[in-house]
Amino acid sequence: MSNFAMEWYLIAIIVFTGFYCMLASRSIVRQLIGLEIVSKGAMLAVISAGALTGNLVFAQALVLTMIVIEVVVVAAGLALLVKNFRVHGSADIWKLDGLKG
Amino acid sequence: MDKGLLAYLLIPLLSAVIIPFAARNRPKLADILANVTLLAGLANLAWLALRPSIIRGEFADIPGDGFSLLLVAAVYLVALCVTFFSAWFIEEGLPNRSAYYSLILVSVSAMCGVVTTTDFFTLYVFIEVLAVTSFALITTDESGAGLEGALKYFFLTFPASALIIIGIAVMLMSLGSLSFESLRFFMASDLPAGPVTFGAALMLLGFIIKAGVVPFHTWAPDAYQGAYAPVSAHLAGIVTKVSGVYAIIKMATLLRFFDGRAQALSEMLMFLGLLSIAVGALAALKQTNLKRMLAFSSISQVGYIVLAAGLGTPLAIMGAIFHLINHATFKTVLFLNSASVEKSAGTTDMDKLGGLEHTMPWTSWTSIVALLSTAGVPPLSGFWSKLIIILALWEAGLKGYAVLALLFSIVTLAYFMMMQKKVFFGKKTPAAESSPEVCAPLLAPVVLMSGLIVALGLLFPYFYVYVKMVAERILL
Amino acid sequence: MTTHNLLFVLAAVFALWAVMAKKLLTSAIMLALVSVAVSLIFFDFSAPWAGVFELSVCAGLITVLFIGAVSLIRADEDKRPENRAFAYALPLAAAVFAIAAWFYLPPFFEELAAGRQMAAGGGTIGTALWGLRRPDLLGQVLMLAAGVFVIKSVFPRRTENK
Amino acid sequence: MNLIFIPIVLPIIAALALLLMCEKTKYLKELLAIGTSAVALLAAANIFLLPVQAVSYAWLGTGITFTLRADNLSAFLLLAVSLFSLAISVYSFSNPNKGPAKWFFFNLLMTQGFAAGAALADNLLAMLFFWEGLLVFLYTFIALSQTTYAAKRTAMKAFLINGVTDLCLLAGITITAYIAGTMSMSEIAQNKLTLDYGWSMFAYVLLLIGAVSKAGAFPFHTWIPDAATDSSAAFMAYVPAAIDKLLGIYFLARASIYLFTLNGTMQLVLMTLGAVTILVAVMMAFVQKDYKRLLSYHAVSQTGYMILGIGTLNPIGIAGGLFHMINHATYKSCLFMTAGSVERQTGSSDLSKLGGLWSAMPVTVLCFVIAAAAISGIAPLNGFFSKELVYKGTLDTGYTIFFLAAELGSFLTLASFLKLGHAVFFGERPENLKETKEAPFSMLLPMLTLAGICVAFGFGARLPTNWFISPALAGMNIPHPLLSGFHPDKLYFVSVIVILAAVANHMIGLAIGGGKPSKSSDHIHYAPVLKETYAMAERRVFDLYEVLMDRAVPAVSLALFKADRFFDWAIDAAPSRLSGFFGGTSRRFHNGSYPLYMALTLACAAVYILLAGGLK
Repeated sequence: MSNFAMEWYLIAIIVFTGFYCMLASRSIVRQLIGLEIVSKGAMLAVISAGALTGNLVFAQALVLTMIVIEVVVVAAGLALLVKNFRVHGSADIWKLDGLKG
Repeated sequence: MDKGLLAYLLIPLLSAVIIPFAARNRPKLADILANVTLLAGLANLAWLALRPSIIRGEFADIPGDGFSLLLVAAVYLVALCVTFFSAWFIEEGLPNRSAYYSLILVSVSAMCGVVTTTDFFTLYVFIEVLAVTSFALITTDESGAGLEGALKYFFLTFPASALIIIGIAVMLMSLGSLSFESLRFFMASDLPAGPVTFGAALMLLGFIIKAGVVPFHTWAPDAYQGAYAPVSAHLAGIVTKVSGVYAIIKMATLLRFFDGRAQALSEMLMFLGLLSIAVGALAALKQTNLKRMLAFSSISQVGYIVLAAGLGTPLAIMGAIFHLINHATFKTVLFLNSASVEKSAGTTDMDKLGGLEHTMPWTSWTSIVALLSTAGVPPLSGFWSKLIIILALWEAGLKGYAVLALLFSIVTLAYFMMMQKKVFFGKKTPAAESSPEVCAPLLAPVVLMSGLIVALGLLFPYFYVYVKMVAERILL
Repeated sequence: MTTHNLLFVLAAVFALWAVMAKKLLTSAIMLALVSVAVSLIFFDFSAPWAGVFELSVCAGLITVLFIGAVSLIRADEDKRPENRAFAYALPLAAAVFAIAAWFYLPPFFEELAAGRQMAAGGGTIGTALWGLRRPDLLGQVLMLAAGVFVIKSVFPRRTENK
Repeated sequence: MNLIFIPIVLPIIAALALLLMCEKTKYLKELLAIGTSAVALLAAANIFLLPVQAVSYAWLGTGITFTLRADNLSAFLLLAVSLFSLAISVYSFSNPNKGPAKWFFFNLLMTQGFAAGAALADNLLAMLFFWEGLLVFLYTFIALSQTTYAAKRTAMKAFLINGVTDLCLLAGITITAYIAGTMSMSEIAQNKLTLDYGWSMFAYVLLLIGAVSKAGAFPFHTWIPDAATDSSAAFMAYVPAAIDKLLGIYFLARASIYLFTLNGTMQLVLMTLGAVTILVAVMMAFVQKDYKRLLSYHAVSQTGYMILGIGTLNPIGIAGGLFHMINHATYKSCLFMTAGSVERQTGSSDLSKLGGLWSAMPVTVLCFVIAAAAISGIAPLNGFFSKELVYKGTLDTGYTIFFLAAELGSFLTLASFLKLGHAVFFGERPENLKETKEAPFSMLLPMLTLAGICVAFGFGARLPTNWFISPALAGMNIPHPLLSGFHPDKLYFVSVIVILAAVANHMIGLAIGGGKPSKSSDHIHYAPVLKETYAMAERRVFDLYEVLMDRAVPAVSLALFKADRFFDWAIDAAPSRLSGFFGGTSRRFHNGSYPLYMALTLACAAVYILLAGGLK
């Protein structure tokens, strides 16, 4: 097996772990942690792809932008979390089932 | 990035940054600044595209591919309607008033970025900006439902971002570039397409999730229903359309679905489109909440666009573009009307409403125009776009798809008629007794949009020329 | 080479730990460790800029944000503990996935790698960002503005209300 | 404007003008109708005297030409239609029993216009148009003549019977036009169709059904007696007695002589139909106790002679059939007019309540006697000559049995008129009729005119045959001397025997009925086998329409109701059930649960990626 395939195989496991977290945990904090893990996997994929094709500089440029985005997204998520905690008194996303039908 | 349209991105951003400072002591200034910015942009656009010489020349002198310009116009139009409506809708004491307008303007700039960019990664960046602003906009009124909608929107569409990034990684590796043009040239060449289409498929899946296509639609009803009333019009009318549906159409043209090198992808997309049409329409039949019903209807209408994009022939792309614009007009009207009803009667529960046509005639009649257009009744604009889509399906030999699309168009009419009956016709309920017509400024955007629906339907030949030009340019 | 793969495995293990940890604070710290591992991978790839940013922003700033949020909602966590069964099932699920993927994914990735397009590469990160990715910078600006307004909108000043 | 349009367009315009008139205008409507009819009659006479002419317009593009063509037969018919229209218009001038004057004259003029159109049309489709128009006005004529429910019911009965047979006619015309390749009757006549081909046989039978049902032959006659009791005498005198006979027999002659070349089988069919119509109707007529109803059965019965005459397929028989057609219209109209007069003056048409009116109404009696003698075929009157021609034609075919049947019909006709005349005008006058006066002049004038025509066509039988019948049948080599003039041959003596037998029968009936003329038919009415048959006929067992309405229609309507329920279910209940099911499922699914949504999203994404990756 080539190095690249091994890397992406492990990335797939990391991404799987992140999605499992988002699927199985009730706490919004853990949801965000799962989200972070998936993002890390995605970043690794970009860098790995850049390294494979000798395009590492370009890939780094992308990853820098992605990190900025990630920070803002996580900040927004945490803001929503805190606000939800203030309004609903809990950080349990499974309890949010007021909108249905 | 199309430099000619860059100003449409930068000026709202500038305005958004100015608003908090300018409106620190005068909250009304925020309304005025936002509206003036958008109005100026719209006037500029009208000058660009609707000069008599341009119309006479069959729009050949439009800068860029025309599609961007059209969508920028739609973005500005819907955003202007929403901000104008909001200016009279927002309660006086709302603490985040200036942030609200700033966010709308930032989302406008992000949408302009989305529709003018020529690079997948930049597209992703702007879509993320748009998503982040939407989360905050949904929770503007700090209600529990708004938070719930925002959180579900946040987490259920996150897989889309991850998938787009992984798709970009694959694309970077197997295509060597992320620009639209390189993908277009690659698809036109004879090189083996496997890895590139896989990368494109991952990105496409991301856009499908962002567009709220069944079975990835679950966030959409909750977000639309929970959102602050004018925001749901903004969201359903243009935001999710630009962040998801626009990108799907773009991908369909770049992957050249019409020449069959990405056949499997095209078929999957069409299947999802039809599924979306069916599930959205059937789910809308039994809704009791007006906004939720409109949300399901929106899912169903997105299905038509996705179906046409998946087909990918020039005629189908024309239909998809036209339906995208039409969807922006009629969904805006319907959601803004639901906001008016909410403001006037205090609820959007259809079981509690009834007989509003007597007290709110304008709202009732504009709703009728919009819903008839949605259901595809001639001569309103929705009829033409659905007609083009169904014709394209028929011509491509997909008669089953065409018949089903037509059938669910009838179901659309059915659930909208039920909606109209429950909310506006029939006997007055206690909630309707004490609900006067909303004030004229709240009606102005709705009436403008209804007029646009009728005008687009009646002036269809002109519009057809434009859309034809767009389809020719983007399918080159 | 072995170090390289080991770092990947390390990141995966930290990720599993972050998900399985009982306390949210542990999770947040484990997430920071994942970030550290990832930045080490970046360095190993000889992508120093990405590594530096990852280390400073993700392992630093985001962890701080997380820990702040966790401390805000700690009361809730103690009141309503989560169902741990899902967490304990994770290693099993990950193992099942890993074994199943072992037969399917690597050949597929080999195929992807076979179809790669080599790029010219070269240049510095600065020229790449400014020369090739200028619209992204605009996007970043927009993103930061959006972040500011989001925070401003979600946590408005309520001077007149109170 | 061509002269040929006047008989068609003028009455229709006048009828529409009538609708605009105020209900209260006195005599204006009547005078307008009379004037219109008179002008139409003049135009018809003019057309008749001029050589054959035609106008034609392309209709519906070039596919169909709308042609009116006044050949000898059509012109003759047009003249008759116009004449009777004028007579009835005059007769109705002061008749109060005709229903609302506005609607009566509207219907009359419309019927006249459409009948003239049907007579003149050369194109089969144009003829069908006028023919169907008549159907509409037949309904309104009956339905508006009285305000009773029975009038509506009878109108519906007439409408349905004629509507169904008109559909047969439509089908027949379609097939004929398809076979012939043209819609023009004059073009088909150039190259007549034969019946040796299955479809053409079928087409002819369909045309036959349409024609004889218009003429009111068995078994399509059942609405006529009902109309006699539920409608006015003027309507009876106009439509069933005159217009329908004229048009039906006209088209029968058209189809049988001009359009098709018939064979022996069809000859037998026609003659059987004629004989059965004669006998069945006259048997029913004989036992009737109502003036108008009795006459109406005779109107059916006499149709049998015409069909029999045309069915013989030899020139004499056909000439006799057509001659009988015009004669019948004359005396039957006259008889219905006398019925109307008696009804107007006494207020009743029940035989048992009338009697001895001869001294009170001498002119009416005179007309009645002449017309009754004519219908019974008594020697010097017109009915004798036409019947004689029919008999002669029948004998020439060699089927003596039809001759005997016709003579039996003649016998019963005379017997029933003896009964009728005796019961109404002779014998003892009831107490309440002592004050009865003669009818007004406007009613007597048309009666006298028609009675005069009866006499004139009798003594001068040469005139009608030479003027009307021979030109209409030009090209058939009719032996002129045979047609006109009085022949004291064996047929004459047979008729004398029939007269004597009928008188004897009347005496026997009077003796058995205890001297009451209205009961003079009871000895046949209550004869062993006939009694049950009559009883069944009274219960309308033989009335195809009533049987269908009683038996078939409820069953069919039940079946249709079930089918309708099914369709209702299929387009109403089923979709709502279905939408309820889907909507309910969707509502149960969209339960707001985040893990469910997330699981769906991730699972579907996984499936999508596997499909997109190609599932190696």
